[in-house]
Amino acid sequence: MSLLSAIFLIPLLAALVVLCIPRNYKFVIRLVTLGATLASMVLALALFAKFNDAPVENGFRFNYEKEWVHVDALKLDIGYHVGVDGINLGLIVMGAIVAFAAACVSREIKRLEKEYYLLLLVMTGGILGAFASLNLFFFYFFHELALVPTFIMIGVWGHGENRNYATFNISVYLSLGALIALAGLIALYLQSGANTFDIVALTKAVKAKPLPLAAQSLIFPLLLFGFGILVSLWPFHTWAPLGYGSAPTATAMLHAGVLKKFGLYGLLRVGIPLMPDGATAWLEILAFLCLGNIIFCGFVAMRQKDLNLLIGNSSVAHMGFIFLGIASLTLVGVTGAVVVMVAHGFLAALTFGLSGALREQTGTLEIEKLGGLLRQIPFLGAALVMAMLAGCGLPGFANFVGEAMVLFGSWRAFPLVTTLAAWGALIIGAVYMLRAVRNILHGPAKPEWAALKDANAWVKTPFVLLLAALLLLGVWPRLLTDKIQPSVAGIIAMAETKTADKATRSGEVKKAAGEIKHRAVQPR
Amino acid sequence: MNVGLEHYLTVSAMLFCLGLLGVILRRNVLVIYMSLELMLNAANLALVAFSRFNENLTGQMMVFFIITVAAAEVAVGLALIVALYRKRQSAHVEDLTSLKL
Amino acid sequence: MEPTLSPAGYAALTILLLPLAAAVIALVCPRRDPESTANRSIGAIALGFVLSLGLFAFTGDKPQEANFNWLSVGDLHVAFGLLLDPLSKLMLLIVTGVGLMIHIYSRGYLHGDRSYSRYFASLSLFTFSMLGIVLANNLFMMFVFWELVGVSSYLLIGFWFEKGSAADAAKKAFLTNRVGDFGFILGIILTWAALGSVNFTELAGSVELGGRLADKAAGFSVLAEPLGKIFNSTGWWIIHPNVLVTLVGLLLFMGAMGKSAQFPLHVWLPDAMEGPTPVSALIHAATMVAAGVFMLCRIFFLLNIPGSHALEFIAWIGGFTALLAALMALQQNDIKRILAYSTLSQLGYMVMAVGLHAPGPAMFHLTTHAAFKALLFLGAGSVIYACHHEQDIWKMGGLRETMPRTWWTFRWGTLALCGVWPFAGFFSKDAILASALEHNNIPLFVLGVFVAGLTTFYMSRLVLVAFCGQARSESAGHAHESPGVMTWPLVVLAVPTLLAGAWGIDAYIAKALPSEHPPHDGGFVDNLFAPFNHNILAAVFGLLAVVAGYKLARALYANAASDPLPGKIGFLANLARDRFYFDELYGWFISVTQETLAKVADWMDRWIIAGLLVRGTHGTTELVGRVLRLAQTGSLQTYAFLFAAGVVLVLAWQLVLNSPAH
Amino acid sequence: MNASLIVLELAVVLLGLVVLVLDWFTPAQDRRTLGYGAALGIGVVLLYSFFAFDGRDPLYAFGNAYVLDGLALWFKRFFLIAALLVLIMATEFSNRFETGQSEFFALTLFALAGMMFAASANDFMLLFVSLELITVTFYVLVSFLRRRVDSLEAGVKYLILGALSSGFLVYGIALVFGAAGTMNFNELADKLTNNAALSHKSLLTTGVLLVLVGLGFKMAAVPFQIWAPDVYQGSPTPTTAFLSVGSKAAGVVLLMRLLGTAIPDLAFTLERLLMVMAGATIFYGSLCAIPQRNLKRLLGYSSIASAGYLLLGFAVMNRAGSSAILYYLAGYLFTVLAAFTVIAVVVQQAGEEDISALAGLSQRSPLLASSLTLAMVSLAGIPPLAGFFGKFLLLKAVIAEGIRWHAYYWLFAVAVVGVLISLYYYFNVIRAIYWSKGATDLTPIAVSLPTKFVLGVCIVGMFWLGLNPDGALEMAVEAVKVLKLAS
Amino acid sequence: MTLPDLLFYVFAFLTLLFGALVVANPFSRNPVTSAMFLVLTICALAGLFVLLNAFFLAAVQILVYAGAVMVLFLFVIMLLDLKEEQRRKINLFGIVTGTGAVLGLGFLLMRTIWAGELEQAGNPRIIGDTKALGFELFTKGQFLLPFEIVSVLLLVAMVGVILLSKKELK
Repeated sequence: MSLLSAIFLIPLLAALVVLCIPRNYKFVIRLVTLGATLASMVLALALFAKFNDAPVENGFRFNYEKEWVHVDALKLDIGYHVGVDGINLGLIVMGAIVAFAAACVSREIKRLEKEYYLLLLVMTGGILGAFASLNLFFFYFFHELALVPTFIMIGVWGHGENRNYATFNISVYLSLGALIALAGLIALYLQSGANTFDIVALTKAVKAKPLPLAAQSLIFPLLLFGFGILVSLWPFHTWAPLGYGSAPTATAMLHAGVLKKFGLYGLLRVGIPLMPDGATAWLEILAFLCLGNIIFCGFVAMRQKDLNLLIGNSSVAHMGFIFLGIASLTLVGVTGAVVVMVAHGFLAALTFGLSGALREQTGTLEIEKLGGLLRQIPFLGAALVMAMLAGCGLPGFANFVGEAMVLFGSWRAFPLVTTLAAWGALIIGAVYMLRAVRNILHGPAKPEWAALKDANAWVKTPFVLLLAALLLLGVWPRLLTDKIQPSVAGIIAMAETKTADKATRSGEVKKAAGEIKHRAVQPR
Repeated sequence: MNVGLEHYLTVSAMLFCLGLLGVILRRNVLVIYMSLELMLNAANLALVAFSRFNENLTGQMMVFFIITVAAAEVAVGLALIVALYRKRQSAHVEDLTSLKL
Repeated sequence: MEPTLSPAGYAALTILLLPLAAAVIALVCPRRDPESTANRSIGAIALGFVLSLGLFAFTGDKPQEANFNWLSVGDLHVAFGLLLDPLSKLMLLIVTGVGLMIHIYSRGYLHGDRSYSRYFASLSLFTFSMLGIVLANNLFMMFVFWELVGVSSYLLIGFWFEKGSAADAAKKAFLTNRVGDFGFILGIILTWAALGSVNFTELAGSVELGGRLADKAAGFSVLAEPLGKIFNSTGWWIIHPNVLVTLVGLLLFMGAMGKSAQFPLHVWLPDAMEGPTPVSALIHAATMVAAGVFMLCRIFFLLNIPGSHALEFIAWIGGFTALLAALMALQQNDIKRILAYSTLSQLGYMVMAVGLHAPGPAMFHLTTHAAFKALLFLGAGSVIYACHHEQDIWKMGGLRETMPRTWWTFRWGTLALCGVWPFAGFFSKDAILASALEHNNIPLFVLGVFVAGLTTFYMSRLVLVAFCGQARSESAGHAHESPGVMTWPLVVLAVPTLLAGAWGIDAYIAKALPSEHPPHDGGFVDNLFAPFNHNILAAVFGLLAVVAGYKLARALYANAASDPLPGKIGFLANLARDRFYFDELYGWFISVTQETLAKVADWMDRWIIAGLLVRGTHGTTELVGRVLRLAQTGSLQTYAFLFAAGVVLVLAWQLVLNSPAH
Repeated sequence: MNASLIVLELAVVLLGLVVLVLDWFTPAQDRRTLGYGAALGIGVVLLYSFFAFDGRDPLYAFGNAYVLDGLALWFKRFFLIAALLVLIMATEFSNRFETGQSEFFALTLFALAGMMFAASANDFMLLFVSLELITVTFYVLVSFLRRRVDSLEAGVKYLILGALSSGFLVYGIALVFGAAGTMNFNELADKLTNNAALSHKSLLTTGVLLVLVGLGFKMAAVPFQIWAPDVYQGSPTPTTAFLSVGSKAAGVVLLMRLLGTAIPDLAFTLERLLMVMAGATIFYGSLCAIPQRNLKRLLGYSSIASAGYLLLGFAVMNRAGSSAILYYLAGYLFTVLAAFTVIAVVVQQAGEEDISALAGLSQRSPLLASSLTLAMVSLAGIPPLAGFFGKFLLLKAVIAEGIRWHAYYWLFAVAVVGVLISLYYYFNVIRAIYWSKGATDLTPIAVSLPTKFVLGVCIVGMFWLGLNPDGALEMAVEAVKVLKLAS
Repeated sequence: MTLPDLLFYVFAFLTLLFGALVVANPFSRNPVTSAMFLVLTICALAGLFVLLNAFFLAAVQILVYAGAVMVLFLFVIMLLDLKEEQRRKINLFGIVTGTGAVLGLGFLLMRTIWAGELEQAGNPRIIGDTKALGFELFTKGQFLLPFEIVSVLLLVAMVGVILLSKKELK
């Protein structure tokens, strides 16, 4: 078993272990979970450390391949293949850290602990597996594996009156996205002619013979909107604030922080490099849709009365920058987008973790009811202030680096959009973040919160970890960017090799359309 | 006009339709069941006619089986209806609507 | 590119990182020992001051750079880079020097506050950020520290966050600054996109080489083409290169507008006085607000590209701000607010100077202003401290008797601010007025002179009301001199207030900033009279304005028990007192634009997207389900009918509709 | 004649007779052993099937009316496994039958024999007779709880509608016979190949369609689905389980034979019809299930939806689609049996079939709770369980056809919508299990060893098919080799 | 018109008439009447069978159907003591749609039958008598298996009937 496989198999195996522990041994269950996530975090960090020295094979390191399903008669070939390059490395490390943090904050769960930790571990394993997979089938498989625990966790351990609706909403919405994406992936499998789900093989096949234009223009939107729904692309975003608002803390952390990046990762890894022609037309639309995220959801966040809904909307807004970076299709922009993915992972986990810690004590997240808390809970308060500042793009935190790169990178392609995005980043974001700080932490202390206790060392651990990661990457972004850049450069190089100029393109489209018509009437 | 296969089939089809009409319109389970027998008989007629005009005894063999199966089915069916009648004191389909939606 | 650091580079790095270290230590182990936190902060800045002095004294005027590769992706290369040239060295000296005094002063002023160590941690963080702006060798880095300055200012203004007004003021300051930063970052992006670099030296080089920015083709390719792509692929949207370079200048200037509180982003500065007074002295008088002017001087070559009209705009904005703020200061009663408006007004002067192609005088005024305004604020703080946190000048009075050291130093500061020869302020303000004349910009000259008169008027009002006459309240009556830890910084700052004007600072600045006329560097005594030799008109008008302002103020306020002005010019006085209703105007504007947009967006999100589309789909689906299952009536007859109908449908579909054979 | 080929069916019938006979000598309290014995016997037959036949070459018997090939063997094993598990479930359930426990086992065995014959049917006569054996047996099995009106009502409904569909089936067979002059599938196929005019005969088409009606009824495909919810709800739970797995699969295998063996040259004309039926079935099943609160009825609708997914495989009518059908069915077997086993236990405990009966199940019995959860997750088509890979294969087959004809993309879209809607109600069940605010009765439920065995087998099956599909898929591909299909 | 043709019309008319009376008798809604007309229908059908040379089946039809099955029906009717069906509210909508569906089916069937694609041998050469059928049944394997299966089916029916109608045991 390779190091990479171990990172996500450990949580999955730990889930089996938890299954076998009697439910009364809550402490042991918790210990196993913490141990497994810690181990996978340590391994992920080791992976990060060893990354530069590992041999490269087809652009990926830590490759591990194994045949899984191979049926010649059906031309079905699905193999297990994991590997990392600069793009998913950061996501895996971030995912592992967030998973550990999520396990730490799960103390709040007081009911059906066994099931909860089981699902948490499955979710962790699924998330990390999805990012590690270089086979589209497993890529999807692991994502779904992580998605379902999300739904169940929200449904069973969630908060709030809207929980039921939120659960259904998020389940149906995300499954819709996943299925649309699946359609795209299968179509890709079939159209590539390579009959493989393996990303490396697909890339090679496409490099040798680009996908037909008709196929590209059909598959790319499927992937774009399928993945887009998973990432809460405006206007398919309403599941996110609602779902996160109702989710148990750890779930919100893991989903908003890590799992949500799956769609972006897929778009970047599969959609754009393999279908450059299909992408061209859509990327401009994407650039405008991302304004919906940044500006529209930013405004919506301003009006929220519940902290979690505010954070949820801001998380949606942040996705806009990643979309913008991807849409720009420049080295700077896309690299920036990847940085934002990682940074937002830490940030979302941090904010949801903090709001969870707050709710655990106050029992409410209604902003109006809170106020003047900073004096009572200096650590949590300070961490929240830092998180909010990071959220509005303050330098020193990783988010700034990524967002700035996105803005720099996208300027040439979309000046107007970039301008508005900068407005959203610098001002709209700041308005609601600072308002929240003002109304929750600042102001006169209220007597009802006099008894609040600040975090002890155990509670602090996850937050310190996440903050440290944000600061480290904010201060030393090359840790990531130097690794990301070569991989992104490869993707952009592929994205820029468009098949043909317009004249031959339209000819080919017509021909393709004719072929389809011809085949449709033909009986077998 | 010489009587041919078409004519037999027409009778069979009409009988089939009559049976179906009975199934749809009648409300007494027993009568519905009788209408079903009409449908089976229509099929039998068609089979026999085909058998005769295709010069192939297979069709008649089929009828033979159909009659047997129908007899068995009727036995079970009637037992069932009797059992239900004992519970419900009715053989009316309109009284059979506790399972719905 | 791994840097090879010269000793000077090491020194600069040390200066920069010392306060950061102090802040981080304070953050990591907060409550253990507040006193040592303060000592660490003071030690850090003191060491920084010493090193700055060393740099100032012992390194040559040749610019030195050190670059650490911080971020390098594609064609975006951002270094963590330090630039040591006369400009930054002077600023180092100002920041660490004034900062040191204020740090020391703070020990006394905040003694006993429960968040003592948080205060010093934030102060150190601020010092670090400010030094970062000063030392940055590229626009990106400058922006990074620019933002950090903003946030440390946010933390310090909101230091007493339990006071609602302080928390609000902090938020307002940060957000207003953010508006400026919005333009700033766009300007940076535009510059980078046009010139391919963010490094000052490289930028200056490429501008000098004929400037791709001014190049017509480049101008088109940078802006017109992408914009055209959005609006119309035929490219009817054409931007003239002059418009482009002006745009770059104005966007960058927006950053300065925010930080230096220029109209129309001036509203945050008076509110920022909610912070502790030493903070007002350091941040909102001497350093942070000066950052805008410093930045304009740093990138002067970008504003001055042929074809750009940015400078004209900048000059008028500066002049207008100077006038507006001076008028507002006339009717303020809060001692800190008067000083705040005066700061605004003086910043207006500096910005106007930059706009008049005179960055040298602007920096000069920045330097002298840093000293005397810090002195004034600290003096005000001393007064406030003595009067038990009373800030209304009409409740003071007679303090010249009880607080002699404060009174003397405050008076010196006032004289310098009003521009009385031979105090420092006279020289720097004169240089600005002279540049206005030399640029033949008579309106701005007149405006400058008028504002000088106003300045004297409101400062005299302040001094006459607060220090002279009788004590008007109990707390003022019981006031006594502040402790030495607070008064000694006043005394130290009084020295440059008197001497900085003729010290030759302008000459030193000229080494970094090309000046239109050669600076005077003929020794101290020569310098003392240089303004009169150079442009006697400016000097004389300036002094006349001072005299006029003082006379008027004395006539009105000597021994006045309340302000007579509202009675005389009622409406105008109210207008000035209420700051021309800018806050109200902005409040209204924000509520009709931003809040309305937010409401609309929220409404759409809630009712159209989440409601109509999502819930609608959900509801429709369920409804269809409920309707469909009505088919399951439970009645055998229905079932038989549906079954038969199904058969008919299937047969009809296949035999009639879908039958190729027939 | 090669009569020894029917040894498996013969064994099953004999087993049934033995059970009936032994019933006389067995005291009432020991009759459960008969059930286990029968299950054991089936197990032996199942094992024997692996030793006796490999199904590589088709073997014919009884004048080519009976065929033993890969497909038949696959389905026989499928039915054997299903019956094995159902029998154990029924034995656990049998204290609900006042009388006739052993008869229930025997009838199950006879139905099993009918299904096994159906798997081998190679002419319409055998098709009809075996189907009737299944149907008539099920009339009795459905109404087995004759004290309960529901059971009887379900029985009568199944009886009338079943007989109605038999009527159509028979009439269809008559027309096919009339058009082609033969009842044998192979001969029919040959005639179709040799005689182009025959394939244009509307007589044949009508006949085929009417046969399709009969088979569609078995599968519960729209528009012949109407009986399913009522009958599922009213029947004893083991019957429902067997009905939803065995009876449906019998329809599937016969439809496969019909399209793949009897009329391969004509089948493509049914493409659109099957597509529409598939889409409509998925929609109907999914949509109607949304407001459903009765567990068994819910599974009835879910079973309709599943029929729709199976029809997807028929609509594409190629090897990928057919092997996907088999794979999906295999997963469906374990999934549905797990669900019904749990429901049987829960309903027995709670005395009601409302979804609220599940409240507190997570505390009362974690095994039952997790089994039902896994079943729902698998039904919803979520990895790593069997349902996911099955649906994946089906959907993949559909998309692959989309390249040929874009209408398949729309079919895929319909399927996706169906999957989405189904999530809604499957998760409703899961929620009821775990979020049990209203749960009052929290006494633990003792799960007997045989039930544990059934659940264990089902869970292992679900995971095995989901995680290691290679072998099972190979088997499915081998099985459909005998069908004349596009590759 | 030959005699067989005439007989065809007679029997066909009788079949349909009696069939119609089974389904809808304007004079009586008593199930017994329906049952009696069903017997008559079956007999008329047997006549058609004879015309088609299916002598054995004609006999079976009368023996098994009219003799056994219908007796069973009558027996049950008597057993249940079914009164004349009360006239309940007539569901006009149901009648119209139901009749419509049936007419639709009839139309489609007729369309198929009269599409003119039937192949028919002119002179009947096969005789469906006992010997012929017996020969078929016991010599051709394809009928043997269904025959055996039907025996199982009959067993099932037996068991089922006993189960469903035996007295409830305590």
